Amino acid sequence: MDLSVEIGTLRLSNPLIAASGCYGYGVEYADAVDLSTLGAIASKGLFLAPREGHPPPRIVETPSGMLNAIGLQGIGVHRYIAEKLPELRRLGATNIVNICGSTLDEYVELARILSDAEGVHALEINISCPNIKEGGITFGCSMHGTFDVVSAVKKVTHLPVIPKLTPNVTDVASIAKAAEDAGADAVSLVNTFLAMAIDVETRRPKLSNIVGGLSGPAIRPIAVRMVYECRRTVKIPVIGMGGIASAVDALEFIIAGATAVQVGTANFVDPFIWSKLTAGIEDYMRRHGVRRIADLVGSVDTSTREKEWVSS
Amino acid sequence: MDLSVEIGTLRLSNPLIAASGCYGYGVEYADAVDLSTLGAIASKGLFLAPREGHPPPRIVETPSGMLNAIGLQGIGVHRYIAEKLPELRRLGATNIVNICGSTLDEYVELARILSDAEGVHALEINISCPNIKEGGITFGCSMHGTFDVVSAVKKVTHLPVIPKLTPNVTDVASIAKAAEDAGADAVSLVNTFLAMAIDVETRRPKLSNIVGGLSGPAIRPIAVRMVYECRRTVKIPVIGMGGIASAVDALEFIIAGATAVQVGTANFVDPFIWSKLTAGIEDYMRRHGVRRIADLVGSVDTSTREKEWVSS
Amino acid sequence: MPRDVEARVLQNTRLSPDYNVITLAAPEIAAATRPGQFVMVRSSHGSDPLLRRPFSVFEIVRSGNRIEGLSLLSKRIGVTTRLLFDAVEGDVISCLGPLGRPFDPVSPPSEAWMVAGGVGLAPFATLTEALLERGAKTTLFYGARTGAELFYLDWFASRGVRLVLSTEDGSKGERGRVTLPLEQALRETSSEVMIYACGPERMLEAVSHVAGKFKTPAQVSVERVMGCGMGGCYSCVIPVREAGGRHHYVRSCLAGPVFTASDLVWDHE
Amino acid sequence: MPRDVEARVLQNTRLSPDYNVITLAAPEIAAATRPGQFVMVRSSHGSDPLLRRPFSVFEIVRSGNRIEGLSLLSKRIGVTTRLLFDAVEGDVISCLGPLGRPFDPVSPPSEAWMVAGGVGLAPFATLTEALLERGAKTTLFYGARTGAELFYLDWFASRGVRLVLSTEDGSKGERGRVTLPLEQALRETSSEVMIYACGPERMLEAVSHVAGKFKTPAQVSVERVMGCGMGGCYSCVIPVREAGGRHHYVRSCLAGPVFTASDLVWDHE
Ligand SMILES: Cc1cc2nc3c(=O)[nH]c(=O)nc-3n(C[C@H](O)[C@H](O)[C@H](O)COP(=O)(O)OP(=O)(O)OC[C@H]3O[C@@H](n4cnc5c(N)ncnc54)[C@H](O)[C@@H]3O)c2cc1C
Ligand SMILES: Cc1cc2nc3c(=O)[nH]c(=O)nc-3n(C[C@H](O)[C@H](O)[C@H](O)COP(=O)(O)OP(=O)(O)OC[C@H]3O[C@@H](n4cnc5c(N)ncnc54)[C@H](O)[C@@H]3O)c2cc1C
Ligand SMILES: Cc1cc2nc3c(=O)[nH]c(=O)nc-3n(C[C@H](O)[C@H](O)[C@H](O)COP(=O)(O)O)c2cc1C
Ligand SMILES: Cc1cc2nc3c(=O)[nH]c(=O)nc-3n(C[C@H](O)[C@H](O)[C@H](O)COP(=O)(O)O)c2cc1C
Ligand code: FES
Ligand code: FES
Repeated sequence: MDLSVEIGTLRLSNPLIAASGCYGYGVEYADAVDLSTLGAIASKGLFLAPREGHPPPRIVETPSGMLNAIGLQGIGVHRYIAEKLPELRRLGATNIVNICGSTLDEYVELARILSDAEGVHALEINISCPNIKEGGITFGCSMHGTFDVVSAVKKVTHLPVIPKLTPNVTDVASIAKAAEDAGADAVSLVNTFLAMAIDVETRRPKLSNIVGGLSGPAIRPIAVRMVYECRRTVKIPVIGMGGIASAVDALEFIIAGATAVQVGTANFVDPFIWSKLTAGIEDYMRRHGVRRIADLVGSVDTSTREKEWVSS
Repeated sequence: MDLSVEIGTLRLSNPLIAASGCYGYGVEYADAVDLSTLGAIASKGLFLAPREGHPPPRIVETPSGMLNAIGLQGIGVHRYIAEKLPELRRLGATNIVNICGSTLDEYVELARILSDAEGVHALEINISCPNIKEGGITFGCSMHGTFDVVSAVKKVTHLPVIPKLTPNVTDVASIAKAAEDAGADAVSLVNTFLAMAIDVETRRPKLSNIVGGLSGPAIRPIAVRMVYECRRTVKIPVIGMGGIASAVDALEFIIAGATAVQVGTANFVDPFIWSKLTAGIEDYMRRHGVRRIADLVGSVDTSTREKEWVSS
Repeated sequence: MPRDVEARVLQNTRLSPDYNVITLAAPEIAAATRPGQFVMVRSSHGSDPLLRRPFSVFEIVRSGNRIEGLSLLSKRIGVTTRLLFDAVEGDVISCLGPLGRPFDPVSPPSEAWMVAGGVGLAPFATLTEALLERGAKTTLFYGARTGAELFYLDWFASRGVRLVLSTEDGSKGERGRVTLPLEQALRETSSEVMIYACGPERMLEAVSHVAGKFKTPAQVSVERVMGCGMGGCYSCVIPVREAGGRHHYVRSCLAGPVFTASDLVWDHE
Repeated sequence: MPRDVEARVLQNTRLSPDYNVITLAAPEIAAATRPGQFVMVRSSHGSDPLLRRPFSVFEIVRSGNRIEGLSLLSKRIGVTTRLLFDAVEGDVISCLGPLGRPFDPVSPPSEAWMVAGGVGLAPFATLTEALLERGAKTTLFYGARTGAELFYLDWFASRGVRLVLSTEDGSKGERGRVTLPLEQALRETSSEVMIYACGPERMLEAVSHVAGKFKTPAQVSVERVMGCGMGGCYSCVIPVREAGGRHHYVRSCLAGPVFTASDLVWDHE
């Protein structure tokens, strides 16, 4: 059975990627998981400089989901390269670095720096974080902003460029198209849904940042729909995520059109999920006689629903 | 304690409204619930003509939510007036009729017909149903479309006009503003999120219509955020909904900015929810010394989060 | 008027690795239930699973003359049926009912022929009791995958119900589908017969076809996905014939689950 | 290396209407646990509740010499603690651990003074055993709302732990906060002392303040909302002092939950 997939020039041994911000810098899990068995690790979102992020409370649980407003606490790109990458290389991890900027120039600068670093395999352009005021989502919410960031980054890097799209838009497929037109090697989606929870006893928001991003199983049906729409609109690979918590969920995204999938929130619940996902996908492929996982991508059959009697 | 609220010229005895499409025509529940105790009943979405709707399967459960693609099966406005309204009047229900059109003219025609019918208290303009191809959501996804429908309907009716907004947009507050500018008496939100589920064993969509609308507790945090945004943008009342399943949930929407709330999916789970919601809200008001529920509307305190130490 | 009862589990008997009979302390609902009606149950604290699920009332459970509750015959196929299977005495299960249009029990001289496929046996215990009260002669055509999945045979036999069994693997009764012995019996009988059927939709379709062929009236209980069970959601629709050769969707939770077979339009027409 | 164990409930003892001690068959985790470490538990099938919750390991449960599992002391405040309270023998609870930075037990001549507020008692059973092995003289300052919520007093007493009790309502021990007797004792002692504290953050802040005043070292175990317990989510951060008078956020699941008190920056500074 062949689980490998291709994202631009990057070949992943399997389609399972740890989602950005949900796996620390990867090294945190090295004790529990052989990081080289993951398709890839999307790093925590990195700015040029270190950031403190938002005061706690930073997360709150909601029905089948969670809100987060971490605020991109991070060590900055230089310490990432100096302190984390060497260990990730040693552990054999495939590294997709998730980059965040407040301005277009910052994205370009980050791309430049990371392109020279050994062990970086792709760049995920975070133009979709709902938790910071500057930059980010303001690019990701428009076709122009998306086009501009992607084309600027493409000019300075040989690495595969993967803009990460926000679901907080009217037409995500048109944003994916803008990314493709700008030369993106793939798109990844969805980032979190802008959301809010209020403590009725105190009448205050439950998050210090007032609003945060919703992730987890709750959002899965919306994310699957968006992946399906993007797959029908662009030719570049789509990396799907949003609430994946089992092999069946991962397969649902793949069948909807995702070439690879990311797992975020479910990793918090089960850090050992990766081998279960692999086993479940392999079992499915065996049962259905699927030799290459790539053959499943976008295989959803919308034409042949068994026809019920239709109104005359 | 005063639970009454005002939506334009309409005074509701309490802020609890049965959401459209989730309470049949109301009469289905007359055996179980005294309909006059509800703040109002939003009717199932009505077109001019009867409609068959989509073939089953029409619903599928998802984590803490459900997808539906009923396709607005309905008896049409004339049979509604002839067969349902008389009984609703007899039962003392307050009726908000939810209207759907494929063209602007259809909305106008519906508004005209219903304005002459005895026992109709307000019109909810459904420009947000994700389950039909024509009309509906194509108006609701743009400021212009929303403005046009609302102003056209306002011209032909004396009834309070409440456009129901879709959450499948980048900026729901700007749509609410367009509705206000067009003369809307209130806005209601959210309708369902466009979503999808695939059966991986058959690789076919689980709904006959391929896509459907996500409702239920899963979407609540997104809906609360949208109500909060609209409340800060428009002066007309906001009617909030999306996943309300308890008095605490209803209060969360009210505190976020909803003058009234609707309950949809939770009614399927518990048709006797109404008295529990009322009891819970009354208990809260007693404990917090709130005399008028109207005083709670939009009372969320975003300024005074207890300050944690903040990064220097 | 339906009631919602937080019902304590009085007993849970596993009949096989997939089937169980669970007894719920909901006497108010049990007392009001007519044969073929159903309840909507939910056994959970959080909101996953979210919706209730429909189950036929299997038995009205009595202790002496007092009604103690009702039982459900459940086949484990997913999340809620797993919860019902795993439930232990003392657990609480939320139970809403009785709901839906019941069977219409015949009286002599008409005979009652019940046709059950698998867990479709569920509504026939209460129907049997109603038929016995009327003194009707009753037969149960009961088919399952295999002999080990034919349950409550003694229960029906002890009440004088004639049993005609069939299994797909031939391990008990006739080999093959339950409609085969039904068709044969219809061919041979000279009595007036009312057919009652419950089981997979393909089986109901076949039963309706056979009944039509022999011009025998049939009442079938259909299983559609139900979001609310009370007419609120329009998820449970099934196409029925209209005058003028047209069809339209009706809600099977209100107009059914029991329908006159000849009113329904089947998938394969 | 942390493990994830689907642990069977061996016993569940309710201590009060809100407190219970639940014993879980997770011997692999128990054997590896050091005092002050925690596990992330989850007791549910569906995805609501979704996230695990952190609990200190209370006791290492042995049968003779064999480690059978671990127990948790839980106070019912929400959905997961309610599940733990209601759990019955045979239920399965998913248990991930051991996690976090443990207490550093002192050896004589230093004395160990443990300060517990309410359910903050939890890490001190295992710490007591580690201290006893080292022969350290131990005292437990234990405060609760009311006398009925002071648990396991015999357990500690029988192991030679000196008990200093306080309750807010004065129903047992001294009336008032646990920091009052602590401060008095510090004033009177001439021994070298290490303070260990666990309880509400306001209490930890007060303990740190008192410890600082008497220049006594203190280790405090903090409770922050934790999404993962393994360093993945950055939800559990707490501000610590940096050289140069600056502060920064560290993850309390990795750098803690046990911190040197003087490293932390408190809300009210
Ligand atoms: C009026 C009525 C009476 C019923 N009486 C009984 C009864 O007495 N005993 C009994 O065991 N069952 C009965 N059923 C069927 C029962 O409702 C389903 O088995 C139940 O809803 C499954 O719930 P679940 O959570 O276990 O499965 P889910 O986890 O919801 O579903 C598991 C899988 O089964 C499929 N599925 C769900 N519902 C059905 C269905 N109705 N038919 C076919 N596939 C389905 C789903 O699509 C999914 O693939 C009845 C149904 C109706 C409408
Ligand atoms: C390292 C560590 C060790 C712990 N050890 C124990 C222990 O041994 N025994 C024990 O009973 N508890 C312990 N706790 C606290 C325990 O994790 C919480 O009580 C638990 O998460 C509550 O979960 P719930 O699902 O019952 O409540 P939820 O339903 O999640 O929350 C109910 C309410 O409590 C609030 N809340 C949630 N968590 C906390 C918290 N940590 N502090 C204050 N308020 C909170 C929520 O905001 C909400 O308002 C520990 C916490 C940490 C971080
Ligand atoms: C705590 C947390 C932190 C996150 N941080 C980032 C981030 O730094 N960069 C980013 O692109 N996405 C971030 N995300 C979004 C996830 O990568 C993912 O897109 C989203 O959570 C949906 O997937 P899930 O439902 O599997 O979690 C974060 C999500 C969570 C829950
Ligand atoms: C089965 C179903 C049918 C619905 N039909 C309509 C409709 O006809 N018109 C409409 O405006 N909204 C319709 N809705 C949307 C609801 O009124 C409501 O906006 C949405 O479900 C969110 O609320 P909830 O989470 O409480 O269900 C429908 C929702 C469901 C679940
Ligand atoms: S199940 Fe909701 S209308 Fe029938
Ligand atoms: S709990 Fe997730 S990083 Fe600490």
